[in-house]
Amino acid sequence: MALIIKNNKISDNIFLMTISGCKQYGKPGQFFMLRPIKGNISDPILARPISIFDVDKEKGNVTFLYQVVGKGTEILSSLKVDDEISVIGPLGNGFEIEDNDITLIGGGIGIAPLFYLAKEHRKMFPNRHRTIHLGFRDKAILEDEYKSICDNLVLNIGGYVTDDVDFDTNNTIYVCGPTPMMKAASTHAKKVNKDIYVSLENKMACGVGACLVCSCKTSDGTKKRVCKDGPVFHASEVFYE
Amino acid sequence: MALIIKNNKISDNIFLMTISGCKQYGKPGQFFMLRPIKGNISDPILARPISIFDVDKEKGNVTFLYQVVGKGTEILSSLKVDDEISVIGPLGNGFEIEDNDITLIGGGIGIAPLFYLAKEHRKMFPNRHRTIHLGFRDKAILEDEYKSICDNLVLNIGGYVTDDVDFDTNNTIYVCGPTPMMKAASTHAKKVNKDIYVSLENKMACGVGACLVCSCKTSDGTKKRVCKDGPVFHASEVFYE
Amino acid sequence: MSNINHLETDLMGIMLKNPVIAASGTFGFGSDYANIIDVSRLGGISGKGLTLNGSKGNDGQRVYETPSGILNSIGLENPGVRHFVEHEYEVMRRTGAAVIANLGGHIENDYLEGAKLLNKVDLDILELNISCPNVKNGGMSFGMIPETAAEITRKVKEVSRHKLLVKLSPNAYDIVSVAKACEDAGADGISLVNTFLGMAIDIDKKKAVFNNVYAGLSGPAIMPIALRMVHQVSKAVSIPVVGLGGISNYRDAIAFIMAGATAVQVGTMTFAVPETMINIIDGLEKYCIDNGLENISQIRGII
Amino acid sequence: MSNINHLETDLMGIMLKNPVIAASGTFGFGSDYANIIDVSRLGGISGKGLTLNGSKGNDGQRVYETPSGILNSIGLENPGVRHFVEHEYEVMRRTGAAVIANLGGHIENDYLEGAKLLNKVDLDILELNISCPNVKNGGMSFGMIPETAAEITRKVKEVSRHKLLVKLSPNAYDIVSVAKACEDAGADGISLVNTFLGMAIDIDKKKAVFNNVYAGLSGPAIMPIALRMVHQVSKAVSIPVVGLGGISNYRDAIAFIMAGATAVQVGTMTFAVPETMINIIDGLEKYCIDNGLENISQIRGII
Repeated sequence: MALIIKNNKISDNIFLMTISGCKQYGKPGQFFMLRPIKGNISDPILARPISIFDVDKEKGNVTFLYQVVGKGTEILSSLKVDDEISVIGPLGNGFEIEDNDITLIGGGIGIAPLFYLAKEHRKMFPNRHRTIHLGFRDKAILEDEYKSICDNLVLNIGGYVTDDVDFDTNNTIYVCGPTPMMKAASTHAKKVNKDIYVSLENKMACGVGACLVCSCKTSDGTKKRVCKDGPVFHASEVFYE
Repeated sequence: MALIIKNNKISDNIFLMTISGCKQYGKPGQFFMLRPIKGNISDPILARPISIFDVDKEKGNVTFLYQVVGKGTEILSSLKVDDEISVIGPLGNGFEIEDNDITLIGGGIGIAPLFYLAKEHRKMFPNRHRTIHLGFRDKAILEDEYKSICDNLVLNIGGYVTDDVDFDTNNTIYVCGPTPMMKAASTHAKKVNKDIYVSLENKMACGVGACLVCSCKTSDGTKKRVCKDGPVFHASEVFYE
Repeated sequence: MSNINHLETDLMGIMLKNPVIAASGTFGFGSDYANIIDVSRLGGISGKGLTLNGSKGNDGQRVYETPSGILNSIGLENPGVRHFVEHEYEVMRRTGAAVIANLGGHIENDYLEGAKLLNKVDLDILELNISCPNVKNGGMSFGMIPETAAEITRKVKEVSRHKLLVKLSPNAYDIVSVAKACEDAGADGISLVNTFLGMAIDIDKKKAVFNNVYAGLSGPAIMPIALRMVHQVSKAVSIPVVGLGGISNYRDAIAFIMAGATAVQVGTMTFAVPETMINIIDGLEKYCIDNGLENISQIRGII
Repeated sequence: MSNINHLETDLMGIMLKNPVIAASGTFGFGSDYANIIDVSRLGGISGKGLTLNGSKGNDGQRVYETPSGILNSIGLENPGVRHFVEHEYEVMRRTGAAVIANLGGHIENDYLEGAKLLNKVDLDILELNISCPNVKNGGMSFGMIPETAAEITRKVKEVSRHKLLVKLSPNAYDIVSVAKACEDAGADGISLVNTFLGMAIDIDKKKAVFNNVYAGLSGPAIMPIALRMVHQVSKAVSIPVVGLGGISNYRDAIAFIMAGATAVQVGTMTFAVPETMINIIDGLEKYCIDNGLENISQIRGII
């Protein structure tokens, strides 16, 4: 059980929730399964996989940026300060944080894990350069926050964020967003013989690798579990044919 | 939809909840169906019949005294000020308020409707006398509140509250409590050829008379709906064989 | 925004103002909810299940909540067909919704006498409840197998002057075969599903919650199974199908219509949220407008 | 407070430290939850359903939430029996819980070859999934009717050296007849229920949610039906019955035991609350102490 410290709407359907009481905080790219209701209630039944937006190790807090898309996240958004919440995690593999200049590409709610990634990268490799591309359909969120931890921020509203990116670079590239956006990024990268990191999203039930609900096809024809083998993959593993 | 104004624990598992926004307030002995969860969630599915404890017509508030006994009332008790709650009512027939001295007998959470009854009786017939007997298993609740609106209060902790009552009286007698207690009261009353009012409790689904879940046997062999034909009956109707 | 064009529904030749019907056993004879919602807006009302001579119903506990559902064991408490004909029919007719009488029985003769008595009133539809235990057949319900389902359907159809909607039990060994047999026996339409046979145990009292041990499960819990059965039956028969089973909102109703239902019935969720059917009607109307449909029937059976 | 006496359970001659088993398909081969809960406390683990040569499972969406339940369409994604024998068996054995291999198939030969391969490892129990579509029988599952269920049970029993627990489908026309047929064919025990055939429609996309259209419903939603079936089957057979279907807490587990189950399996709720089985074991232990039971089996079948 964790405790809600903060749960604020920051834009239409977008919320920032901070919780305390997680035994482990996790690393960038990992996620928690959050269950918005008590144990003896079963509608909706499953916990929701929500990726880590930020961690404050001093205060012992983990923050999530999430979008209300259905019944579960709607209830999540109705939770108030001091409410209890059931959490499982941190789960998944998380990002490899490389000693290199990096380019981050986020689309919509997919920007969430990139904040913690940029922050940790800056802490580990302060002299490296961080460029971030944020794409939104209608309006930007948290622009200042992302600007504060990156050296360069490029915003794209209503267009294709991947069009703004030069994939022919030595930078390490990390992408998180809607599947079509990640596929587009992978196609661009493949053309210049570059591999990139993508963080996949899929429906999940258990979140720990047991149920095989979130299996995805890989390029060699085998299946991988987004929750346990991922959610971070090389694009060459999951998007190249 | 109504709005929670207050929802406080006043004893183990006993809560006082005040709501505003009811279109009608109802009269003593009537009840509301309160649904603790939003329309698109279905566990638990049904609304809970809760009798009116008090009405403040000036403020437009209705107050309920309720006990947490299961999943539904547990969620009810977790609601906070300004939360919305779905209500149906007022429902049921309510008490006949007679121009007579009255004796009220309440057991456990069954004391709830007697508060509003005594208050309205005092307002309508200020010169009449009101005696109230309250029975509890372990400890009394709201003793001062009941004392403030009755001329005489008799408390019984751990015993049989009906043993304290003289049924051979011209007073009008109203009883609400566990079924065995109401049956005992009816037996006492019948011995002295007196009829009394009892307010029945039964599981309900619709609360409006449609589903026949709460049907009870009557003395003439027919069935009556506790929700619509009751919950207040003459003991002679439902407990005399 | 007028309902007339978008939602008007031809159900077995009966015109409903919309395809949303109160399910039998959840709406009395239409008057109980009159103070709570605008009953005149409903497409139809299937009244409390009738038996020839009426019944006091079951003793003991009659309802038990389960996750997203309820078990009920009312036992067909009802005032009998004659009382309905003499007193309740007029009340139902005045609601303005289509009048559906729901008839059950435990022996064949009760069905037939009941159906004949119901010829005295101008019902829109007679709904036949074939989930009742058949006394002659060891208590197995008429609807469990095609043979008994077809026989009672054929015989009632012979004596009734009304459109006949046969309501199937999901406990049937093979509900598709039962549906086909009823169609062949002359049913004008099929409604499904009735409640699922379930059970609850009071572990503290160490006994079954219900005197009859088993009881009927309804509510959103079983909607995925009901939807599958409606889909299967709609593909298998040519007569109209009325879908029900846990419908909570207009999206559920649309799912049933896409699965092949001509109309839907709403039951358990009315208990929880009395406005459910009104919200569904409004939602269907808006859906038609938003999706440029002239009539809701355009999405019928598209899955 | 020791579990040894109160919860120790003899299931077909196999001693379980308690009657709480992870249901097949919800717990991998036991290692996935090892970081989350103390897997060694479980009475048993039924591993991910195996097929002879393995399978990549179904394409498209694999899970859909319904009120108090989930529909799943994994399609038996699994690494195959040989891989299990060579790699996963040892992992499962090291958990300390009883090892149950779950075997499915689409043709008889796959079951038999699979069962023979599984003779190479010291399983505690072989659980036979007879809910798979039978290719030779138009896709109707082996478990739909007594004849095919009995035949596959008898043939697997002939080639297997393990205790055989046959897992029934609730979609069977008559689950009691299927149970009796499996008992007669040599099953050492019966587990029930597998998932209920259900359906979901994406009304925005105007198509079924799942590529296979229908999918399996599990979770608390269906518990009342599962409990009724366990009660019926327990009364009808003499071999042990393992009950499952939406169990969420120790009270649910006790209901199944009172209905006749020797042990219970827990599946869907583990996804929601991974501690569910641990809480159930603790709850059963406390129940025995509070109620003065020497062993939980004293309440078995008392309803």
